[in-house]
Amino acid sequence: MAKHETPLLDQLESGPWPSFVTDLKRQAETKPECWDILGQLELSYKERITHWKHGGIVGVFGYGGGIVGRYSDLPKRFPGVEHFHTVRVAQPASKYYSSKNLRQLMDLWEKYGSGMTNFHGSTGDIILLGTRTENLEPFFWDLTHDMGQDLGGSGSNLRTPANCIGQSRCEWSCYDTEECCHSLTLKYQDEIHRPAFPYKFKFKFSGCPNDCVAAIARSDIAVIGTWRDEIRIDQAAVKEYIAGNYPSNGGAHSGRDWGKFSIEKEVVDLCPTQCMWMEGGELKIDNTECTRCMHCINVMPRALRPGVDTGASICVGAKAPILDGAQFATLIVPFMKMSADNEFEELVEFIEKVWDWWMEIGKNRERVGETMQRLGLPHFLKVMEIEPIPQHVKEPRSNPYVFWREEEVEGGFERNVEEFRARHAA
Amino acid sequence: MAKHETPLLDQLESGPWPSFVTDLKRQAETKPECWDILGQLELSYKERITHWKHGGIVGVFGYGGGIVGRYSDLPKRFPGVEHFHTVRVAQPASKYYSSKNLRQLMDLWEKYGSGMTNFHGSTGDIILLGTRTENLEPFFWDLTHDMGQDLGGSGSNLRTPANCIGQSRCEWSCYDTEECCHSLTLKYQDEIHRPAFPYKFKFKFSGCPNDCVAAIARSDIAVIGTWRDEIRIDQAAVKEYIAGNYPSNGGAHSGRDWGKFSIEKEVVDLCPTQCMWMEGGELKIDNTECTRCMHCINVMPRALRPGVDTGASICVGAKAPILDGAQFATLIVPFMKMSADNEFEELVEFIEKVWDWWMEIGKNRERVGETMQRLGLPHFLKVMEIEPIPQHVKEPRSNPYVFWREEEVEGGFERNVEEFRARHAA
Amino acid sequence: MGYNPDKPMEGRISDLGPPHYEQFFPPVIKENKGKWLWHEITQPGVLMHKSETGAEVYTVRVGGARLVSVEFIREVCEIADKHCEGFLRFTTRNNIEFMVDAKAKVQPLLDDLASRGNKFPVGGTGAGVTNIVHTQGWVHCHTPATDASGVVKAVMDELFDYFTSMTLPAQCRIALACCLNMCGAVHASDIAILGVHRKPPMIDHLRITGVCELPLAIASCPLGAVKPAKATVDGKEIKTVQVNVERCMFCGNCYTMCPAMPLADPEGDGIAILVGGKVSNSRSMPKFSKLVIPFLPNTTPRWPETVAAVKTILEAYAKDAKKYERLGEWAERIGWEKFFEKCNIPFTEKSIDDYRLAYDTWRTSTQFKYTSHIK
Amino acid sequence: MGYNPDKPMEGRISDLGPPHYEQFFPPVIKENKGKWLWHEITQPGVLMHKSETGAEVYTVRVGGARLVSVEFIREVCEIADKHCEGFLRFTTRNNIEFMVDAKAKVQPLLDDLASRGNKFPVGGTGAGVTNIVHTQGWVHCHTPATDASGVVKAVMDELFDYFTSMTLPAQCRIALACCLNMCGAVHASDIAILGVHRKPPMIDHLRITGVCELPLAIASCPLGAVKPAKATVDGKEIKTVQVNVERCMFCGNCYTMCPAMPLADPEGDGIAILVGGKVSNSRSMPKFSKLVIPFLPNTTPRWPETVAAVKTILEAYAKDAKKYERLGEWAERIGWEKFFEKCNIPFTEKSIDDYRLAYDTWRTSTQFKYTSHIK
Ligand code: SRM
Ligand code: SRM
Ligand code: SRM
Ligand code: SRM
Ligand code: SF4
Ligand code: SF4
Ligand code: SF4
Ligand code: SF4
Ligand code: SF4
Ligand code: SF4
Ligand code: SF4
Ligand code: SF4
Repeated sequence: MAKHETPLLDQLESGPWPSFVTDLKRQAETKPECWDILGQLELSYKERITHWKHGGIVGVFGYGGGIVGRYSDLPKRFPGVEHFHTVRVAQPASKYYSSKNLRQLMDLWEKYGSGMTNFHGSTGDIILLGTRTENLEPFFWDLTHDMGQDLGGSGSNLRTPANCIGQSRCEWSCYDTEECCHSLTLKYQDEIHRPAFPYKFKFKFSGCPNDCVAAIARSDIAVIGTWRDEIRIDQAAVKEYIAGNYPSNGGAHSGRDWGKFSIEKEVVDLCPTQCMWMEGGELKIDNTECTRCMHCINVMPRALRPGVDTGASICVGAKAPILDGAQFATLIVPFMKMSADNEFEELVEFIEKVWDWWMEIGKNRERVGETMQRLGLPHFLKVMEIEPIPQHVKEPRSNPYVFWREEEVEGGFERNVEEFRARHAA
Repeated sequence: MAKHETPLLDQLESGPWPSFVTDLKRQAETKPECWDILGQLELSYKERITHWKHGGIVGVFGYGGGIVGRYSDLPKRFPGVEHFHTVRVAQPASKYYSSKNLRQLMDLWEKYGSGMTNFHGSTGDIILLGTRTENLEPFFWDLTHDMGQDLGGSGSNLRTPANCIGQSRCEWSCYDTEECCHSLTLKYQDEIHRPAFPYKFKFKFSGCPNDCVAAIARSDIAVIGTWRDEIRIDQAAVKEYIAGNYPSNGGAHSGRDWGKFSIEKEVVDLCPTQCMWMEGGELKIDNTECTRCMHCINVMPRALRPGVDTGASICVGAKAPILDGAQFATLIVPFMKMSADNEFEELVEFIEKVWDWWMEIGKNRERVGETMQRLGLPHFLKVMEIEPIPQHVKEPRSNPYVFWREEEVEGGFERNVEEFRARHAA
Repeated sequence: MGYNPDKPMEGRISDLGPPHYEQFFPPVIKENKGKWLWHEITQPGVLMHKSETGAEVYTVRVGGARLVSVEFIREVCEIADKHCEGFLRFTTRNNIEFMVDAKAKVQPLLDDLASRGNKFPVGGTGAGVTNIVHTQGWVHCHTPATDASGVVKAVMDELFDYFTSMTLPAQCRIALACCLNMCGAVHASDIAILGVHRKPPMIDHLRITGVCELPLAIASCPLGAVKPAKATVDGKEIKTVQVNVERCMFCGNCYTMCPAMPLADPEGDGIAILVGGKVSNSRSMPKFSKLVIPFLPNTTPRWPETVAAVKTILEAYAKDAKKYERLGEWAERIGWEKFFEKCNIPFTEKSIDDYRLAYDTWRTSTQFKYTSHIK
Repeated sequence: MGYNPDKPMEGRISDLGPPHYEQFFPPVIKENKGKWLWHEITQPGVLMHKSETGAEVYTVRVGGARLVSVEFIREVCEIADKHCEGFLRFTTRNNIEFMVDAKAKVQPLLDDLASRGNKFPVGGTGAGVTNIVHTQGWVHCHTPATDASGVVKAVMDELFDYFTSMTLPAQCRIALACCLNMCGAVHASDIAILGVHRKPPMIDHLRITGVCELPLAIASCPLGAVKPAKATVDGKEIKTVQVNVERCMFCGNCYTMCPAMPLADPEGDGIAILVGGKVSNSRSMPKFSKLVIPFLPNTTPRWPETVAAVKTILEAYAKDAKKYERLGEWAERIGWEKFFEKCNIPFTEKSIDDYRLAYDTWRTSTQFKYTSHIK
């Protein structure tokens, strides 16, 4: 039976999209504290304001992250959510699960938590939503001992890395995003659990420039698959597309009649570098001009495939707008080979070099992209011992305000003004 | 006979391009002070450094501009250029001259000056290069009394306005740039001659978006012709172009064999808005999508012409890079009717509104474009009583950092924290 | 056994990391990893991937609330057990994917899903609207300017047909963040729903001493609007801060640093709409979302103004854009002045940047289109 | 009469402004103003404009030094008298235009011009190189980092064939400014030659007291590199300034405000090359020039390094660009990485922006082309 009236929330039970209100109510039948979630939320709907207090530091011994403290600002009225901490459980790469594993986790959460979850949090963790301080250690004990699982990140540390589905179910993945994400996540458990950074730090791994995990928008280091040889073309399949036997874009547009497929209009003309053309019924690509944007491959997945000399582009510094405006990650290493055989050695070296610098020089609550902005891209490249190349920029600078170092200028900076005046009367 | 050896400058006498050195030497025959120009310049070539002193304030009574003071830093060695002030003489609109007028001016300059000139200075003035302080008043007397001419601007004032040739010899001019430039120059003589601004201020007038006087790059107020009806099409002439009977781009490309003219490739495909197409042998334009970039008109001057409901776009705030980087002028009034009949009333009102604001609020040595940047475009529009429209920007803001004024927000900014705490425990 | 509070460190295990992904692969995935050749969306919500071994995997994508219960996950497990050998996955946008290794197994799965009411809508593939990536809102966070799950529910109810079909010019990615921290990729979404505050923080002088490090609070403000100040509390002068409300743009960063500076307010808070962002490098480079509607009120429980705005934009785009054109690519092609006109959105000064890199967005050209904005 | 120094204000005339333009119109211009229908470049340097009255005006464009003598202008007047009813004009880029009202009058004019040695080169129209817009340099200014007229002469000697022909993909506008003040439109030119200093200002403590207002000098520095300081002059402590050389980017603005801070230097000064700017709104919006070569020395008298750099860029462009494509449009189409490769210009960190709006120029995408830069 309903513990609180929820006339406003009840209106969210209708409509075709699944209703979290209905789900909460069902859960409330076995977990009565869910009534207080509903009750407090109903009040927020009425008053149009949150009823959660500001933060609160809670956690498990030895970890500085993985739990976000939360308390109701009306604990008397909603005792079920007086404490309402979230637990971030590190998700497996690509978020595959067995029902066995999930059931076990759900049993734990039924025991120790509110019974509500997020599948998944925006960073990628499994979010277990709402528990009391005294439940944290017991839950953590069971999670580690019974399930062999662990918390994810929060605070000024490495956040739980995430990846696109990659080679496990995508034909375009230029490296093994799962293995890379998993092995680095294991390697950096200490960085994930014990805050030692100026601020948060995120890795995300996409298998190709389509970037299905939005790495370039959301990660301090984005590893995005690419290749450096030629797009593979199956000319027979090209003909099938032209004939209309294969659906364009893998059928992604089949809900509407867009007219007959035109390879000219839909592929050649939309290539951003204009490096494709038809010749004798065959599709030609000048791969030296291609920027591997994926468009043509996306449109004709049965005819075109990324090359075979694959690896990744490494981009650095994405973040949300706080403070100076959002940043996408900037291309720093255009191409890096990615191999599990050498444990992603080159990437590891790169990451640690970034950290060494940022940990030394980054200000409190300064994302690495902001540190880069503060000190300038040339400075960052120098620190990274990377030669500046035009690929680092969209365009060269348009102001003439170049810094020269003293050793670059013949004769240095020291001059004698009296000598000068001897030759130039004031 | 040469007063100084000039072995370095002599090397600039060869080659097909006219030599200023040869010219200077010829002038030196009748104006010996030119030897000192050559001599000092030769020394600069040898030492790779200028030999002019920093500035120096000189002028004619009652004017605060029009003359730039200059002294040699080796006056003993080059007495002919000990004083070497330049005089800026306001040029006539479009820089047409009669030989009579020019000769008279040259006679004056032979009498009072070095005999060297610039036709013209970068702003547009006639630059008379090099004279002594004591010559300034006599020269100015003769200039005004004998020639009825006047100095241009320098210093923190309105600079001599300039215009493209406009309707006097160009088929595309959407308003009378000469009349507009001339009449505003006369109207603002006081502003040109007596510094009362925070910094320099420039007007330039181009008849169409080709902007042959580079107004958008160089003027605090750029007035650039445009139209708001339809591009006039002569379909017969279109056919002539297609047939190859008229040269593309008015013959501008005739030095090279670019192959047969293709209206598709050279016009339709290059239209930045893609608003042109061929239909039944006729060229069609969707004028509502056209941004009047001029490309198609440039390529087919005999077939296409600007519309007949013409006027100008008013852009504000261009400047060179000192201090914060260069600025192009920003579109503020997309379309303004321009008419000599009402003495460009609307433009005059606009200009004076800008000045009123900038003179009040601009910092010392702050160009109006910089003031706009400092206070923000929304602020500037408000001051100008111009409704913000999407045409003012290339794109909407991508950060969420919106300023709201108290009166815009229901209930205002004042709140009672105790009341808040009563509802939300801390 | 279990946790022993008296000996908290005894037998403690830590730093295990996530379980190895491979143990959760359905067999057909395990066998064909790295061998996939091509894919096809056989119907909305159903993908088929073909391997070079000849194997096929059919994926059925199911949308839903991200805020889900233990009971719900158990039901998901039940479906996976019944149809998918006990495996499933979640996408990067919080959809569930059930995979089967033969075409014949698809329909029974679909039928089963359909039989469970509206809990398991199939769709979210191709040129349509997929799940809205979103955040906590009033369900968990302390800084939201709006709710998350409720707004998402209201919007998805209205856009439901776009979830279950593929009729748009391209994929349209909608995201919601409940405050300017923008947890998620709101800053790079085709359509972004963003919770915004509009009142400057209050200062709770009574608490500030205990809970804030004043220098951090002062330093937190990107516009230097937070200044040191003094106040009298219980007759004693204390050090505190004050806010220059003229310079505040309501980012909430001071509140993040200092709990004694709350800024949420029923009237002040609401939603801004940003559009035209994208993440992929396909055709054009990644783009930021741009602010086109500065404020819509928090009209609970169904946010009709927000729902209508999103729908209007989506439909103007659907009608006008070319095949493959993302929303931002469309707006740039037609020009933003036409975007406002076609979407019937009033243009306000709030859409004109006046923050740090503002000049770059000013129109420094005579190129523009005539629209109804020009009188 | 004339000026009487004893009574300077007597009979003084002022504020006359420029003479009215119309009195200087050649008759055919006067009669056809506002009636022109179309034009054609009949040969390099010769334009024909056709009026709706049927009238034609032929314009012969002549290049040359902008730094010209009284004698030279008199010669120009002589030509105008002989062929053009005593009228002529100058273009916005310092070319001279002689106009005649009939085709038959063109050749005699051309012949006359040709007969005068190299003083009156005809050209500068259409898809070629026209006159270089430039500034004072060592001939008149106090802040230059290079000469103007000499560099221009050297470059134009080398590019002469491009002045007298129309073989480029589009017009190519070259400009020179002798310091960062950029008098002219160097910041928006296809190819810009820019004088740059590379040594921080010296401080002339001996003079600073008399000639500088210290607060203005300090405020003038955009990077706050100028700081108050003390020095001892003739045993007396005076107030002066010092420069933090680490933060100086050699803009010279402090010297503009304070003559006691000279920065010119034979080794320090030289030339930077910027490319890809444009002013017109044709096809693309106006574009700023971009810095591609940070420094070339002042090798007087003919600046061979600068001449070679300009020519190499121009010829790479001429070879590779499409018809109508301005240099900057070409570079953007092929990508800047290809620009550096095709022009054989070594890329340096100096081309990477680290000033105020720098972030906007970083490449935030995986889209790039492989060039020799990638090892
Ligand atoms: C739970 C989660 C939202 C969700 O509903 O999914 C979340 C929730 C919070 N985020 Fe976040 N962020 C979450 C993913 C993100 C992301 C997305 C991502 O990681 O891919 C971003 C944008 C990317 C980025 O990092 O820039 C993000 C950008 C922020 C920011 C702004 C950071 C910036 O540099 O601009 C803050 C503000 C801060 O750190 O003070 C923030 C702060 C917060 C805090 C801790 C609130 C605060 O002011 O301290 C939120 C706690 C909410 C709560 O009580 O539940 N959160 N946050 C996400 C983490 C779940 C997970 O672990 O999977
Ligand atoms: C003579 C002329 C160059 C030329 O050879 O043609 C010139 C010469 C000087 N300019 Fe200029 N400027 C000249 C046109 C320009 C232009 C072009 C224009 O007006 O279209 C510009 C760029 C447009 C603009 O205004 O931004 C220009 C931007 C500057 C600046 C940078 C202003 C800025 O806001 O960034 C300065 C520095 C200053 O004002 O302190 C400057 C300063 C100077 C000074 C006064 C030097 C100084 O530091 O005080 C130069 C005096 C040189 C001398 O002794 O002969 N000059 N100056 C041009 C004026 C001739 C004329 O009246 O026709
Ligand atoms: C399952 C998933 C990866 C995962 O690890 O979970 C995935 C899977 C696929 N993506 Fe994606 N993408 C997934 C999130 C994304 C994201 C990230 C996001 O939206 O937050 C992006 C970037 C979005 C953006 O640009 O703003 C993304 C941009 C693409 C693109 C680029 C489209 C474009 O034109 O910009 C393609 C190619 C295409 O669709 O033509 C693509 C193509 C694909 C393909 C066809 C790849 C393949 O061959 O298997 C997959 C099926 C597409 C479909 O659903 O129509 N995927 N894809 C994600 C499904 C999310 C969902 O539940 O809806
Ligand atoms: C005479 C002059 C105006 C004046 O008042 O003096 C002029 C005259 C013409 N311009 Fe211009 N332009 C003149 C400076 C400019 C400038 C300013 C500058 O260079 O400093 C520009 C902007 C340059 C830029 O964009 O960087 C300019 C951009 C154009 C364009 C746009 C070309 C483009 O594709 O971007 C055209 C159209 C065309 O050429 O197709 C044009 C076209 C024309 C036409 C064809 C107009 C006409 O119908 O008569 C004239 C002959 C062009 C020719 O020479 O080939 N004019 N023109 C100027 C001659 C300068 C010179 O001596 O060389
Ligand atoms: S990012 Fe590329 S490899 Fe990864 S799932 Fe998307 S399309 Fe496939
Ligand atoms: S991947 Fe992109 S750039 Fe390369 S050929 Fe295909 S469409 Fe063109
Ligand atoms: S700006 Fe336009 S009107 Fe003026 S001369 Fe150039 S092309 Fe003609
Ligand atoms: S003026 Fe420009 S935008 Fe308009 S139709 Fe012609 S080419 Fe297209
Ligand atoms: S977006 Fe803001 S309010 Fe929403 S979860 Fe993130 S931090 Fe909290
Ligand atoms: S909300 Fe943001 S802008 Fe306003 S005072 Fe706080 S930190 Fe400063
Ligand atoms: S560019 Fe610099 S050095 Fe050259 S004239 Fe202008 S102010 Fe003088
Ligand atoms: S040259 Fe420019 S940057 Fe250097 S000290 Fe002077 S004003 Fe500052």
